Amino acid sequence: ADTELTIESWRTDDLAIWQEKLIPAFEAKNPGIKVKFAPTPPTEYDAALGARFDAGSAGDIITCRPFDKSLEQFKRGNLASLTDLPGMKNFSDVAKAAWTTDDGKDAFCVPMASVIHGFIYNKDAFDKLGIAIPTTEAEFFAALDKIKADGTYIPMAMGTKDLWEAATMGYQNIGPTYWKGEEGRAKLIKGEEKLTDAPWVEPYKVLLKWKDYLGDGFEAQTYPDSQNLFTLGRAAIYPAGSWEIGLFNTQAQFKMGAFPPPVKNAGDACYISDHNDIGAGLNAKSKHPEEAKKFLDWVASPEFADIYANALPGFFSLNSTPVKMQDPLAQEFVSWREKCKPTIRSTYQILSRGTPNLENETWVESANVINGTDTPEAAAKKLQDGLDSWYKPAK
Amino acid sequence: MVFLTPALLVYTAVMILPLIETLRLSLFNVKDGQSVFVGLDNFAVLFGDPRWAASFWNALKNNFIFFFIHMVVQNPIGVALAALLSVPKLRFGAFYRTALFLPTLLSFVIVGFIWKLILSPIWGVSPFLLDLIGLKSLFSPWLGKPGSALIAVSLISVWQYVGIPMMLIYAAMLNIPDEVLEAAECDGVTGWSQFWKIKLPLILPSIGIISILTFVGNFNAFDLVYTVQGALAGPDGATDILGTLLYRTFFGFQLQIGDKSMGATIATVMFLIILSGVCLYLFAIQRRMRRYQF
Amino acid sequence: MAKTTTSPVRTGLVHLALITYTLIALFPVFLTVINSFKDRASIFRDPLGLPTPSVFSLVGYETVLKQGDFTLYFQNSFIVTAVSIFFVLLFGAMAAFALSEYRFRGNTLMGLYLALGIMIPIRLGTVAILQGMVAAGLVNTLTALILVYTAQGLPLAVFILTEFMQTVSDDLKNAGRIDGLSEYSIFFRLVLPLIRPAMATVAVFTMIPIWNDLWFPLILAPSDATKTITLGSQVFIGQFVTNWNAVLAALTLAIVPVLVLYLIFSRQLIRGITAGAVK
Amino acid sequence: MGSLKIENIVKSFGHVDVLKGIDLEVEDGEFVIFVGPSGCGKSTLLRIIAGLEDATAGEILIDGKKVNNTPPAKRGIAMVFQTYALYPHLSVRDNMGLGLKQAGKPADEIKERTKVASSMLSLDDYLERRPSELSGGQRQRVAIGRAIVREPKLFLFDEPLSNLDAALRVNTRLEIARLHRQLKATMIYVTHDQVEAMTLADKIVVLNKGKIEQVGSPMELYNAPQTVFVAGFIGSPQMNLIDAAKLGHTDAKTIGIRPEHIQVSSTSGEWKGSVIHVEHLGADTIIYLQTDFGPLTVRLFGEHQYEVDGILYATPDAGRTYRFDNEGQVIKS
Amino acid sequence: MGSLKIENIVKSFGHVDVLKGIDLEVEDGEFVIFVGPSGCGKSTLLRIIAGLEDATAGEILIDGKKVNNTPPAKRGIAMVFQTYALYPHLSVRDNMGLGLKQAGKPADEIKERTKVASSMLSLDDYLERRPSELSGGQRQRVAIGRAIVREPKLFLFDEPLSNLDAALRVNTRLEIARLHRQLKATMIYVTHDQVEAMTLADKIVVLNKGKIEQVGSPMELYNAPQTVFVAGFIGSPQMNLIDAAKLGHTDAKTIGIRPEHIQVSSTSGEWKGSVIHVEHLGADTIIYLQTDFGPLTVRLFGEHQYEVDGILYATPDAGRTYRFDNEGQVIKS
Ligand SMILES: Nc1ncnc2c1ncn2[C@@H]1O[C@H](COP(=O)(O)OP(=O)(O)OP(=O)(O)O)[C@@H](O)[C@H]1O
Ligand SMILES: Nc1ncnc2c1ncn2[C@@H]1O[C@H](COP(=O)(O)OP(=O)(O)OP(=O)(O)O)[C@@H](O)[C@H]1O
Ligand SMILES: [Mg+2]
Ligand SMILES: [Mg+2]
Repeated sequence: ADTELTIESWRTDDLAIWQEKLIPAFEAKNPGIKVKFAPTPPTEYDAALGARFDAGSAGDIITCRPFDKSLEQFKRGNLASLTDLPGMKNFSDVAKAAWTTDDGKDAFCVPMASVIHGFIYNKDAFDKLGIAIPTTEAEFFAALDKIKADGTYIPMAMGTKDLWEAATMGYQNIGPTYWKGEEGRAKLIKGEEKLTDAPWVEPYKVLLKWKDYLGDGFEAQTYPDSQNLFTLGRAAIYPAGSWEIGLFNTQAQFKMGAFPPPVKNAGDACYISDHNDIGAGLNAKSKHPEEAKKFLDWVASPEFADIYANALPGFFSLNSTPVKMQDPLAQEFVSWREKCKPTIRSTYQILSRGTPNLENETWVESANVINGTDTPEAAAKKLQDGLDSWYKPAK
Repeated sequence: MVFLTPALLVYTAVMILPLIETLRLSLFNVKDGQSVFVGLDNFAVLFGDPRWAASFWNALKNNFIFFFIHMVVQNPIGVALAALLSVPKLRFGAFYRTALFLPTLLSFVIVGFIWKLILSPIWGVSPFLLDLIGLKSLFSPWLGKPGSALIAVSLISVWQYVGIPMMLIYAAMLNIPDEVLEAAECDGVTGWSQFWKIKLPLILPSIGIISILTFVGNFNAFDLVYTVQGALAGPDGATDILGTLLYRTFFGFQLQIGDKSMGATIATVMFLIILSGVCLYLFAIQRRMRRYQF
Repeated sequence: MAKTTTSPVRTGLVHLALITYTLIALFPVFLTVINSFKDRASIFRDPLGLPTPSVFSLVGYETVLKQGDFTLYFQNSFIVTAVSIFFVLLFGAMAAFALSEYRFRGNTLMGLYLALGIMIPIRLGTVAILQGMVAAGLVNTLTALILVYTAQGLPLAVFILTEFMQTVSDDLKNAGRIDGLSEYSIFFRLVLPLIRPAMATVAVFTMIPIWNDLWFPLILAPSDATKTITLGSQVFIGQFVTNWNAVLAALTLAIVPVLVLYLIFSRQLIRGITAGAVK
Repeated sequence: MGSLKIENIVKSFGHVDVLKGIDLEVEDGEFVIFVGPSGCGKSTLLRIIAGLEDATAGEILIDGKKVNNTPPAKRGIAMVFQTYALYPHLSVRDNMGLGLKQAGKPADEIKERTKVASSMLSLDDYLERRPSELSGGQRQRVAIGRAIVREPKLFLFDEPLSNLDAALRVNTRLEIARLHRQLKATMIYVTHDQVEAMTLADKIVVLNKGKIEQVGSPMELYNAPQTVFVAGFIGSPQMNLIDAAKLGHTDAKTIGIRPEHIQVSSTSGEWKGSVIHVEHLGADTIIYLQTDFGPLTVRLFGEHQYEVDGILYATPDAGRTYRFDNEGQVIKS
Repeated sequence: MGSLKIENIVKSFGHVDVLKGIDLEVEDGEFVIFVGPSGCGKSTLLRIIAGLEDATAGEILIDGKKVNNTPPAKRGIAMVFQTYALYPHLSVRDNMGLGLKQAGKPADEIKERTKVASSMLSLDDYLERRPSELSGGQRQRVAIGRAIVREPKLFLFDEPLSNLDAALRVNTRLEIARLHRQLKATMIYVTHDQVEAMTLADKIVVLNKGKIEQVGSPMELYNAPQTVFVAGFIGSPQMNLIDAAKLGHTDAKTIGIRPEHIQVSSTSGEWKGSVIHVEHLGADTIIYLQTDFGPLTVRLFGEHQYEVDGILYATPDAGRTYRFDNEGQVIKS
């Protein structure tokens, strides 16, 4: 009889794509293996998956969160090592970084996609107001001022209610420019820089300035609110992640463009957050490891990358073989990889392993800064104190 | 005792044993990948470590506020509604009952979603409604402000759960024999004073029950805060209650990895808090409360 | 009590108060329902507007109903809820009877033991429960859910029913004893019918968390064949969803069945209002 | 101050007609007693007067004012319920005092009045008990006490003494009579006790199947019953009602003779009968005879010994027989 | 088959002693009536016999077997509660049939027996109603019906007729007497009604303040009361109890004369008194006199007219007076 593989995932939105495109493509090539995509709502995914692992009822293929979450599962023996999977050679070390042990010896998830931060803007609005794409911080705020003065549009669609918007779309979006991407991140991990140092506080100071350009009641504005605000054409600029592209394409009735985070001074090197987001791993206790590996190998193939990246514009393949994408906005985002230095989100690797959790704290403090609850300095201090309480950088 | 057996069996096997299994973890911790017995160390961490302690006390404080708001808003409204519903020969009684109970029937997912929309400054429903009564200036993004978020969330919870005290009290009021109320009518004890002097004393045990249920429910609450304010219970932890703290700790959140031991520790503390409340009720209050047979 | 001799003013005030609160209770639901029938732009532009023909749209419902086998999900939810309620009421009432009727040693302690369950979120026991179910081969069966919900509902049921059983007149039970009724018959024939309002109340209280639960279906029975409606419709309320048409439609659809269930029990409740004991 | 007028009151529960058109006038200060067989509608009528039940049709006027829509509390009444309806959560004292407290009477006065009522009803020892700790008769007394402390203009008593022992009943009856004289309140009183009815009432209302059979003073009803029903109902043991045909009378359908209006002799008399049963009540002796025309009850004063199956002759007192027609109406002679 | 023996039963509620050592023997098939003032412990004693209440001390034997620990259901009894305790959710029919159904009797038989009981109690029209739709008397009859359909060996009746009208009461009384003869069941019966007690009982037990005052046949109690309490309690109106000193007797504390054992004359007699009140009961007339030694009640057979304040002379029947000593015990002459 056919063996059936079950995929655990938090991507409920992708159900249709898996069922209609990806799975048929795989099954056509691999008779005898049936694949089932069984997503869990994202809010419950981690907890549910953890429980299933503990009780031994988790699916064969596990969709991997990046970095420590998956590393933890690997350490617990829930995820199998995939170092020897043939398809892994299709990925660069950077691509694999999110799912490799600290010492780099073991890889345990096949990288599927990364997301890039930047700003999506309402082209119609920019055209109407005669605003050019801002490249520097000054131009950026000049543009915001202009939009605000005009009054037709809310300059920027972002809320602090859900906290993570402020951290992810705000701090992690513009931050790399100030802390110099990977360079700063490495220093932070090594303990050579602290969150209270200027490169890490400055993004907060910039964020604080955003406050004036956000919509009324942004404190209670949720992420979907922000999305709707922008797609309904009421806001001009949207601090974005590339994953929005798919949805925005279907919902926005106007032309959109995108620009990377503006640099501080003209001519500075630009940095983008190009963050590994999704991988696929193997449940170490799967009853069908061979078939599952076959499947994972296929996930590592250019064929998969092609289908996936085009079906989900904004989720960029990490495969070394370049993927040709149809979507102009997606092309725009991915083109920044050429001119700017990519980095991953600063809090994701190593620094969020302890309690208090730096990522979570960053969410809270980013929102606090914009809300005015904390000054940038105070926020940074809180974060650093929290980090210090458990993190001892390896000297 | 035959009457107790089925309940005891199912309950013990499916509920108590798993929970004990979990609470047991509060005495263990993972050291070098091994689970070892650490005695009360976890508790020492929870209360001794300034960060843990700060989160815990913050959650506890918020929880008390949460509970307080329920006690002074939800239960009186519930009792009042029940009293109104039990007005004899009330027309449309069934309709009111269903309508008033509807929020309680809704899943917290729905409740959270709807109220976020209504209170959303973007959607504009509440500013619009306030405008209708000329109070637009009072509007503010309540859910996003540390000062008002907890109250707003509590009130949403009240809105949702007011049906529970209402139904319980209503059922209790139905139990009061008509003739006692008729006697009161003849005695001139009507309306308000009938409620205070006759009905209230007779439903007092039920009020005791709803108070303790509110207490237990509130100190276990989690879902609504979680859906409305997220697992971090923002802004700035202003709506963090024990339930959300426990959830984050036990199951992990985002990059935070679930810490079963500390989670179980918090759960144990919560359990002890609730247990002492319930014991207080069972042994001190309930025993003194008189019950009347009708 | 049969009388209309309350003054019209008083009656009016009663209705006024009730209507006011009814509006508060229903408004959000009303908002959800009307907006679920509108197109996206007007949901936003005019949230309070009724779905006039020009803005009428069923796109949300189309999206939702495409998504899965909702009849099956509904059926699953229904079975799980109904069976669990049955057991909760039966076992709960039996235990409550034992606690309220027989003053044995450790009576209060037993009551306390049975109440422990409402003091710790049962979610915490998930892993052990799941392990047990795996061992018993019950994963992805409705039985697993029924077991968990029965256990979960019992403490509250016992708690409430004990209180209500104490109001059943002793003389009545004694009359039954003298009539030669066994304790079982006294329980089933006398006590149960007399506390029907409380039973219905407990049924409703038990129903809500079961019907709305997302967690245990997710853990214990996530398969397509055993998915509950809450789990099925949860797909729309994920973190990345902005499709308000679909969300509102799903929410509206989720309100209907629970309302129907409630109406069933509340009919029981009305019928349960036999006049109180006699003399 | 407490007159009552009832006009054509009809009451139906669903399709059961319980009261079928009751007209009645009660004057201020009158003591009216309702009697009638169990289930004839006495309590229902009382409840309608109190305002606890709506009449299906008809009008109720208290002091000339229509009160159909006046709530019970505003009718100035006090009621003793057949089922007591005590407040289970209040002590005896508070059960009695609640109405006064509600009316805002000063604490002294409440205490004083409660005291008076409780000693009148021998309840002094029980003031702090709750109803569940009282015996049946004690509960009933509390119910009476609750009504009388309020001194309203109209009292409604529904079988208030049924659970009291003879001595207490006589005392309470006398107290109620005294109260009536003292307060000059109107009282409406339901009872099954003939002695109560005869001794207390200014006016007795005999109800039967939802209709008034006769209204009159006690002795009027005893001496001049209008219908065969009233004749049979008033007086205990019941009046002998004999098929007139069997006695050879053609001018009536039924002949009635009260048991106390028959003399017996072992030697001679109008009717011959054999003794089937003898009841010794101490002060009286009741003899049940079997005669040619059916059973005959005779009541004799004092103690008498008769053998069962012995032969006795009975003679009705002259002028003490009643004749009733086919419709049960009395035939005036 | 239904004998009962009670030995030194004591019952206390908290610190209230309600029964203070009751000894009693009831033979199989006997009809025993408990009388006594309200609150003296009659219901409590009955409930202890039924097993509904635990005795604080003492033993109960049914048919010679100690039953202190036997549950009510196993004692083979039927009981009519003073509070009726009908099942509110069952129709009259089911209220009566439940016990039989429980005993596994065939449906036919249940129907048959219910039928018999309901027609005996005139409840045929109400079989489908719920208790709340019945009048007080109807409810009481249902309670009686529920007990009698079961035909147990021991019946316990707690004031079963208190809410019935005179006619129905007489009938039901006769039915109960018939039932007693027919079933040869033992019956224990609490009542406040003198007539009931006198006519039904084989043996009357007079209780007072938790103790038995006297046990005896009705006429024994009437004619030979052992104590002043019994003398005063049995008979209505109450026996005249006169301070012996005021009459000039020194050999007794109290002199008792029943009202029916006094003759009056307007011209001469032993005692002179003025009429203070006259009650007309139809068959009797009660006259209240004020004499030198206090009030005196006289009961006359038939109707008599006397003016209030008129002077009357009263003469006690010879040999019909009772003398009681300081302890209230009768002095045998
Ligand atoms: N639960 C209780 N707690 C305290 N005292 C009680 C309780 N139940 C009854 N009593 C008292 O016990 C005494 C006897 O009560 P019981 O019901 O036996 O009286 P009874 O003779 O049946 O009177 P009645 O003729 O009025 O029905 C009464 O004085 C009553 O107040
Ligand atoms: N809710 C009801 N539904 C139907 N019938 C009812 C209802 N209440 C009372 N009845 C009937 O109405 C009739 C009159 O009842 P009511 O209580 O007035 O009688 P009553 O004269 O007080 O009798 P009793 O002397 O037995 O107390 C009875 O036959 C009773 O069965
Ligand atoms: Mg009545
Ligand atoms: Mg009694």
